Amino acid sequence: MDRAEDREPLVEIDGLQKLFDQSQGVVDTILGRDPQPVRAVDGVSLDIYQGDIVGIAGESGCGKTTLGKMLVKLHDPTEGSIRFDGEDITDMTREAEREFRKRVQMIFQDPFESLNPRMTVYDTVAEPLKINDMIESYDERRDRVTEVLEDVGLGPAEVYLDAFPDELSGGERQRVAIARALVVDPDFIVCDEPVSMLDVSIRAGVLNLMKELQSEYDLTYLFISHDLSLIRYMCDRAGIMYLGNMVEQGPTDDIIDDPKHPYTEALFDAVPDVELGEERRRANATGEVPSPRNPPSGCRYHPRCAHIIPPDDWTGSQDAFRRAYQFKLKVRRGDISPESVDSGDIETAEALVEHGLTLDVPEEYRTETEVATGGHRVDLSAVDLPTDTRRVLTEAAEAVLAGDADRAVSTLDDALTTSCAERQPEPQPSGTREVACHRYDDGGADGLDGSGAGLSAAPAED
Amino acid sequence: MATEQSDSGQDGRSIRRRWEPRIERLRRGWDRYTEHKIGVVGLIILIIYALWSIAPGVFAPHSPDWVAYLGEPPIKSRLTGEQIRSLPHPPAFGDPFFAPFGTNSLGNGVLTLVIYSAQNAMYIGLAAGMLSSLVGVPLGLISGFYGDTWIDEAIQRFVDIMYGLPFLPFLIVLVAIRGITTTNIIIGIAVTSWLNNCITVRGETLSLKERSYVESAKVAGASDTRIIFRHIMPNVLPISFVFLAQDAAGAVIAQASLAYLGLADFTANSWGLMLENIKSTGYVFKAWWWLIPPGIALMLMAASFYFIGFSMEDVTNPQR
Amino acid sequence: MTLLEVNDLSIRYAVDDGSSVHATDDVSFSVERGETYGLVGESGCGKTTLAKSLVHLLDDNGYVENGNVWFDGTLPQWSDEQGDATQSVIDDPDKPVRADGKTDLAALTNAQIRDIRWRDIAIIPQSAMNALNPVYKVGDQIVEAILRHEPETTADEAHERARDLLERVGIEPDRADDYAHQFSGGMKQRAVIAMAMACSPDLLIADEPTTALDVIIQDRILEELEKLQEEFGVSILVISHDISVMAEICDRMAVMYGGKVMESGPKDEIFGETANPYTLGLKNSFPTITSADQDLVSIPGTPPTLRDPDDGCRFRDRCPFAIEECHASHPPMYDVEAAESLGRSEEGTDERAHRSACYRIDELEQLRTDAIEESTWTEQRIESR
Amino acid sequence: MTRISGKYLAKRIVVSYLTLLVIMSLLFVLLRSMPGSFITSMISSGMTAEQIERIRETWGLNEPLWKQYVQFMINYQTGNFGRSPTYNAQVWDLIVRRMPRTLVLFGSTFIIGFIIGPLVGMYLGWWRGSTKDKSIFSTSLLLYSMPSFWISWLFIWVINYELDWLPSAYMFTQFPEFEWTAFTVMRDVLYHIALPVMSLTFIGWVGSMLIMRPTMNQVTDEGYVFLARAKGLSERTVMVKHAARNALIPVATGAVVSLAFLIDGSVIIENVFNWPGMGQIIVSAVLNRDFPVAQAVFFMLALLIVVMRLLTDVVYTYLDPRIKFGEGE
Repeated sequence: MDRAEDREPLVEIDGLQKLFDQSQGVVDTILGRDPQPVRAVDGVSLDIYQGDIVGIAGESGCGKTTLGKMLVKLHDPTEGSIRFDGEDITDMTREAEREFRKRVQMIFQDPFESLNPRMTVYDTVAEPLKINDMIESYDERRDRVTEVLEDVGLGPAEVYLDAFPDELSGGERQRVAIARALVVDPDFIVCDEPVSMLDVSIRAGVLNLMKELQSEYDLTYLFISHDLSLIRYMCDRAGIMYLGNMVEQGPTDDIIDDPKHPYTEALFDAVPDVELGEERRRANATGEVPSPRNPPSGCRYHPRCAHIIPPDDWTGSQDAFRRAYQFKLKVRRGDISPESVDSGDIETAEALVEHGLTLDVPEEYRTETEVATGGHRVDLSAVDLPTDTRRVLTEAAEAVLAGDADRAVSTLDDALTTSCAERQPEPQPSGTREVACHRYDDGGADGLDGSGAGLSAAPAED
Repeated sequence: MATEQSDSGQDGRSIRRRWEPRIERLRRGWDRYTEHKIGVVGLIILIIYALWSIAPGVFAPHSPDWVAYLGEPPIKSRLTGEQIRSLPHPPAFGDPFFAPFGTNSLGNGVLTLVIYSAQNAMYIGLAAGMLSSLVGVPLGLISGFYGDTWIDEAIQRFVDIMYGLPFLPFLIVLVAIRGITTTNIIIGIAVTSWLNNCITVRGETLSLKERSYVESAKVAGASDTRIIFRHIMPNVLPISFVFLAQDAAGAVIAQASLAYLGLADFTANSWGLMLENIKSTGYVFKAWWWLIPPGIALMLMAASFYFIGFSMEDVTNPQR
Repeated sequence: MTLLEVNDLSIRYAVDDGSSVHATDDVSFSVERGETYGLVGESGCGKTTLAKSLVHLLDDNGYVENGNVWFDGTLPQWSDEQGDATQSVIDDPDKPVRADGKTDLAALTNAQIRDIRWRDIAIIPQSAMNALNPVYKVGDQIVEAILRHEPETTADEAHERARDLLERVGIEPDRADDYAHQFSGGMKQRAVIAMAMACSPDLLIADEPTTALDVIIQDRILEELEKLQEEFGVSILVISHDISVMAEICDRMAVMYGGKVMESGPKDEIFGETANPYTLGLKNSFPTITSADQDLVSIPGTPPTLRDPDDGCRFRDRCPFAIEECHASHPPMYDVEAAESLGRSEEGTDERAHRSACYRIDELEQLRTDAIEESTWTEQRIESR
Repeated sequence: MTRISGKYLAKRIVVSYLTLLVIMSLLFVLLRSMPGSFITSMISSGMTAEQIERIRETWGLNEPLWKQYVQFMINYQTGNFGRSPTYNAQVWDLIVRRMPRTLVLFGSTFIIGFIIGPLVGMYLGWWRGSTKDKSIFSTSLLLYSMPSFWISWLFIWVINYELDWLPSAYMFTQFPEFEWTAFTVMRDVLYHIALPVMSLTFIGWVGSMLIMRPTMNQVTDEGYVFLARAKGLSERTVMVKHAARNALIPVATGAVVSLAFLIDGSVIIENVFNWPGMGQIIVSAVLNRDFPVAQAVFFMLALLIVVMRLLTDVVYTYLDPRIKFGEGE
């Protein structure tokens, strides 16, 4: 926030939303079925300052690529605005758009797909010049292309000019793609996973080249990647996305050294590292990313979150609430059925509760019984559940056994509520960054370690 | 476009430089094509037929008006009853006349007719193939590029309706309406054969337009026309050539089928007409020398188109 | 005890023009029982080919040129009740079984190797996400594997076991009746792992087991593999390009480049006392998330094509330390221990020890110091272009 | 267990119905734009103008074309196909008699063709590039290039004319010396149908083979085929159970294309073998401008195609569990 005073942002994104709804195909059109849109990007705000490299990280399907494509007008936003250099790019005159196209470029993920196989390197790199009527004569154009190719490390350019993409290696292709983006001398480049298809030993060269070019061409980058170590290497600032939302953004080093959002924390914990080796802590998150067609209510991350907030009157531990809440989700998904447990010596409803209270997390976060039974059962005494909650869970388990799943769901819905599921958290400033998590609603005092079970207080370790 | 013109105004050196890599590429494509034996065989057959079409007189032993016993026109005498009874005459090599594939019931040389008919089949095959590509490829391109819009929907519904029509009977109606001429037969065949072409091109376009090089062109500011013609069409054309070859083969066979049903252009020599004649004169099982050659000729021409088509499919297959 | 011993294995791919691609050249390594062994390298280095060749799953044009794959286990019809090779089989000169009971997999026929596949050596393929057949239920696909190798099992028992296996990798057993498209990416991967364990194999080959997965799921799958190893005592041969994944799960590993093993040995020694220019370069170019300020340096040039390669060191064109000798022949595996303590080049005979293929192993300290300098690598570039 | 919901089926039927309506309208216009009319054949030179006028009136030809069209569409909704001027019979009766004969001929070639084609395609695709593949593939293309009537003639010539094994015309023995029982009739039909079916399937199977071969070749690269091998299954099991089963899916969609080929073939074959089906009369009906018959036969063939396409959807969902038409289950 402190930087806003000295510089105007180059790109201002405000409340950006993109829904894809036409992907359902003809069959559904015939059926007249209401399309259930994919909420690819949902309410993202971000400022990008001149000369920065801003990283966007997140798992596949989080909307990072869609966000990038909206910035270069490949997709039009459903809602919200993007201002480039003060001008709204969603509503531009033809002339303004021409100007915009010269200033903003994109580098794509797969260098094997981003170059037209039937165009030579010269044709590919010169195309933006031709389209935008930038250089009239063929010879001058060829000189310009040669110059840019040499800038991206493809020298002597004569060797490459007449080559077709299939004669080049992956690294060379990606350099051609960079040259194509640079040839119009743009101000802002969106890089969508530019090195993910390249071999490790080649990668560093391309990354370093991008850094060099940044100062040489006075560029601003938006760097999209799923690889957090690359984000750390490349970016000054970073944003973490989850299911179309920006959950945390700020200076890269701050975010990585001290993640504030539970998702960011899990994400960084999950990255294996040469230095840490086997000592690394695993990610404390349950399940997988749900479908963006039907995202969870409130905070998108709450069903997987290790730090889900219990109601104010909750008397048990936070961990117990998380387990109880997972029980509710499992019942709702229909993952718990009478067949889930063997009808053994213990009462079946109780066995079902014991099964339902387990957490699908790495072993270091599990209770002893869970570890011993391979995550099949948890010892009720190890979970600090309030008695009435325990009764509700048993009731619900009985309903499940009776085959009345609806009753079970409604019983649990009434008893287990969390602010995380009710309201979508707004991004809150917290120190140098913004975090969208209810734990920081009151100015960030709470934090992950603030209440009950903190991020390191895993029950197994207690 | 203005820039394109200023380019051509420059010395030929730059133009040559720009085309060199493409020529080199074609040459490599040719090398890959010749790896397929059937492709080469198909090409050789087609070249022979092409020569027959251009200069049938050089290859045929007689002119099509030649009559057994009487020789080349102008014909002054008439056949004797005995001579007529000997027609259709089996292959003869000099005694009483030279007709290596024998004659038909009118005394015309079968080999001569086979050679003179190549032109008609070649014309029908290539014209119908091209015509159906000319209809199918643009419609498929448009349909695919504007996929999931009303344009696509309309074209696809139309294709659906056309698929509901039985081809051959429909073809008969079309030819019957416009009169039985070679041109109308070609038009009729093209009208019914562009469907597969259209559907395949559409599918290909749908997948090509998702490629990031198309998106990259959009980012650079390219117009729809530029994207279609510069980025999508060149990558679709190889497949449409494959279809052109297949449609050409289909057309040659369809012409023969029409002829069999009595819808042949009687003014032009064609293999279909020869077969129609053998049927109508009732010699189908009595004159094998008359029955077999036109059928084989027809089969080889259709097959050569198929051979070329399928070999090209392999060459253009990006996976290889 | 050694489970797998690969000796001088060379694999070729025949190319149309008569030449051949040397996918691997005289590769030797061994895997102990219960350990995780890693093969790390960039695309085209031969690591996947190597793994596939162990159970004869090469593409049609691939073949084993020479070498042995000694595996501690043998065909069902050659073994006694304990699963060891019978004496008569060992004595039979026509059967590729040697005195210690190990069988040379490379010498088995296609029909014979099918009995080894999955029962003794299971493989999780690179595209594990697409490895489930979309038209059959996931459970049935596991059952298929069980019934293939244990025909005496009844269908019901096999189904029961399939559900058990799924549960063990964290999938609700009811999901056995689902099709693959109803599974999420992580679940598909788990299902394939469950399938791999169906016949309790001795060796599990995991080819890029986490490459297509998101990082949180990758984390869980890595844990799953570790747990399985503890539970079943299975040896795992992991193949990956991702050094950090390797650093986490392997006990020992081999770094491959251009079809050759460049460096092999215990993981900690490879990362801690790196002894090969290629590994040094690789480490230089790999970003880590823990360090804030790092300067990545790439290795100049591109990997060799391996089509009829010459005799020289495969890495020499990209190596800043290349000397005259490197052009003449590919270096043998030197013992790093000896080089470090005695400063001497001595060929290493113990496959388990830390070894490196570099002629300049005797100048190890110098190499390490120079390799850290960016200029060492960048100045090389001008020369190689 | 099929995954087609009733709602989807209903929609598909409505769409098919509309398609049929458009086809019929199109044909109505096309048929009537053919020069000439069937009454030319009824008019003899001695007729008076009134007589001719009366004939025109009986056949409803005096009405303006749009009225004829409306009447025609209404009639079709009620199943009234009209009366044939050339056969002088109710078209409906004609169709009811001939439709089953066509179906028998067409159905048996379709089934046999769709067994042989994918089977051969499976082998060729699996061994793609081998000498066997190359020789069988080019041979089958040669077959595919033969005009169906010509190959029928060759068959008749050898099997009927020279060897006299099988009859070359009609569906039944014309003057039977045996008693008419269900068994003898069936045997007799089989005896007569053998040659036409043989001729048509001889070339007809190639169509489905051409679809199967490349898709089979594609699935050999799939992960599940690799895994099936890795599981130790025999090559045969891998090929049939894992590869071919998946490669069949696109063949079901491609069936529609070969369908058209087979219908064309049946029309020709019926004419060659004097098979008293619909294909035999459609050509003469068009040439004689017998609109009611032509319309009706076109309608039935179009209906056949539409129904077959619906069936393909069902087969498709059966083959591919990923496909769900409508909100089934």
